[in-house]
Amino acid sequence: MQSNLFSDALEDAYRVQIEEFEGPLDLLLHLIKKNELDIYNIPIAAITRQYLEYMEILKELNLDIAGEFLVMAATLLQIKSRMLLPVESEDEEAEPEDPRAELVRRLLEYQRYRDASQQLSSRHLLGRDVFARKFASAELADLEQTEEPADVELFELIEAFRRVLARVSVETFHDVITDGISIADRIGEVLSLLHAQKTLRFDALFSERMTRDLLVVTFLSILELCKLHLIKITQGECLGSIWLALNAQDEDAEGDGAPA
Amino acid sequence: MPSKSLKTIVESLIFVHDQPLSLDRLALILEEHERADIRLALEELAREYAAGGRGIVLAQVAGGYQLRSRPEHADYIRRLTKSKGVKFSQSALETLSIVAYRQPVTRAEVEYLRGVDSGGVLKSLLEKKLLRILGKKDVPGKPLIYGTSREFLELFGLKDLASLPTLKEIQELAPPDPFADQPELPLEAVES
Amino acid sequence: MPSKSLKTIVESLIFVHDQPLSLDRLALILEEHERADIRLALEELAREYAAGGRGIVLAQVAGGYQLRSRPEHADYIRRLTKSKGVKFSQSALETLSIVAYRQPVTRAEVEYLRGVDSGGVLKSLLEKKLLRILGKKDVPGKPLIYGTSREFLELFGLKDLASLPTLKEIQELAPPDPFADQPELPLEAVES
Repeated sequence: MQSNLFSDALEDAYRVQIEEFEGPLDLLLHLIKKNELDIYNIPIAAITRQYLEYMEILKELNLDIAGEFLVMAATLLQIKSRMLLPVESEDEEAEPEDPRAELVRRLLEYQRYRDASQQLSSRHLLGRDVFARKFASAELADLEQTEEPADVELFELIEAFRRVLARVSVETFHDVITDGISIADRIGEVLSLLHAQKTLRFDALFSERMTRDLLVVTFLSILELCKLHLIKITQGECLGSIWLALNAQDEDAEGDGAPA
Repeated sequence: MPSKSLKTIVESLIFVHDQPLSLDRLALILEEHERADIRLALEELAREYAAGGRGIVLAQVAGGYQLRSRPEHADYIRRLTKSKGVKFSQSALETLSIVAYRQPVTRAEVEYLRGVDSGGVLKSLLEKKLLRILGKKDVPGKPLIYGTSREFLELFGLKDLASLPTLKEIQELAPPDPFADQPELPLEAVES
Repeated sequence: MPSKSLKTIVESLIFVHDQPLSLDRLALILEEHERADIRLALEELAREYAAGGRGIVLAQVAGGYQLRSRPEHADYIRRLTKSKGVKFSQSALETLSIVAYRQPVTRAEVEYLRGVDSGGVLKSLLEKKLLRILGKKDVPGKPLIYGTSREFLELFGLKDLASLPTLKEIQELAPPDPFADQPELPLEAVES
């Protein structure tokens, strides 16, 4: 059902395979258009027959048919049978609604949004037709240590939690393996990383793939380096990341954002 | 009158910022200047860019101002960035337009209108930050409600939601209109 | 003479590129144009920018051309970075999510889930008033218990904690294989 990108009306002529239809409403609109039918007065028997023929073709081609297409097939058959029944006059006051009315409303509504979506995609899209400078300018690079996205969405919070949970299970799985790396070794590693990169994000030292032992060893190494005044720990503005930097020779270590 | 330098300062700021810059934000940054002067500077800048003959245009998007490349040059820029450009499936576009016009909207409402399951496409639009979760609807089952984001406006170059192209009136489709009670644009939420 | 459009094309390209663009690179991209013409276009562009009165300058750096904000405006540019909104590191977001979903929660519980020391980030979230201390847990050591604050709800635009989407709700958006147990088509039963 996931046809690719900006398929437009021009392509309709070539859309024979059901997989190129977004759903049953899309298929029905196509049939109505192809047969030049009046959407307000759909010949329900004919359209049902054609709809089911499409399903048959699909079946012969051995393609998966989404449940929605089956539901619509059932709906069409139901409308067809209601059209055949004589109008029952149980409640005499209410004008009996045309059995097709609900379907027509949905088709019109759907067509509206499909038109709107085509209008949207014909605009100058950022990243396709027009381009902006979505990167930190060279002149800003010296001014700030950029952190990740500025705006936080609820979705990101949930995704963060999901990552945490995913990691916990992986970690307990690998808990038995020990890296056997000593604090002294790890201190050496951290220092050489710092010599190479000048500053390091605290988080960057804790990879998701690390075992709990290695996480602990890494953490203790950082504390040790801090105690020895070999590194400086600072925190970016607001809720920023914690940064590690080599301590300049004569400066005192800043305890600023140091972990407790 | 805004000083000539105020205009160039505003231009610098818009240029450097990686998001559209609003008048509010500019007024906050340029606190020593009058808001009215900043507005004038912006207007003059917009006039200058509109006068054309430039490879850069000043666009009003997502409640702010942003410099963008000239649309006519897209081909050349794609050669440079080697990007194929953003592509949207029909299902993504349909879902986006439904959410854009009917927000706040639930998944069930989107699915009723599209006639197909839309969970996957909603999720991928959330991941792309084009949609956001606005909260939960105060009806039984408390379904999540969705709306469009700032990124959505940026992507489609819209100043705000009110600048969305008007939905085609259904009346246009058929002279005799048996469904005259069809709701107008600020559509009521569909209960499915 | 280079065409006027070549100049604007070059301007667009330099504008969108995040690095200085050299004449060689431009000649490669604009293969249908003469190198000499591209050079002329660049020179003309440079003259225009140099003529001044602009917030953007065309700088020749690292063997290429790059648009930059006017150096005299550096102070204003700096204000732009200062007034940037709250930024969340991955660790802040993780910690916040754990407290949000597991509250009331102790530091030890947060650290167990994250696998790293979280004292610093908890402290900074407390300072930002996004978390609050709910009390002390009645176990040996009496650890502090944390919860989210009113400001947390405001930040995420939530009415209350019950409006927080559940993990399940997000997971339901995109089930692994929605059509795995697709029923057979009941077409035989249907007359056609």
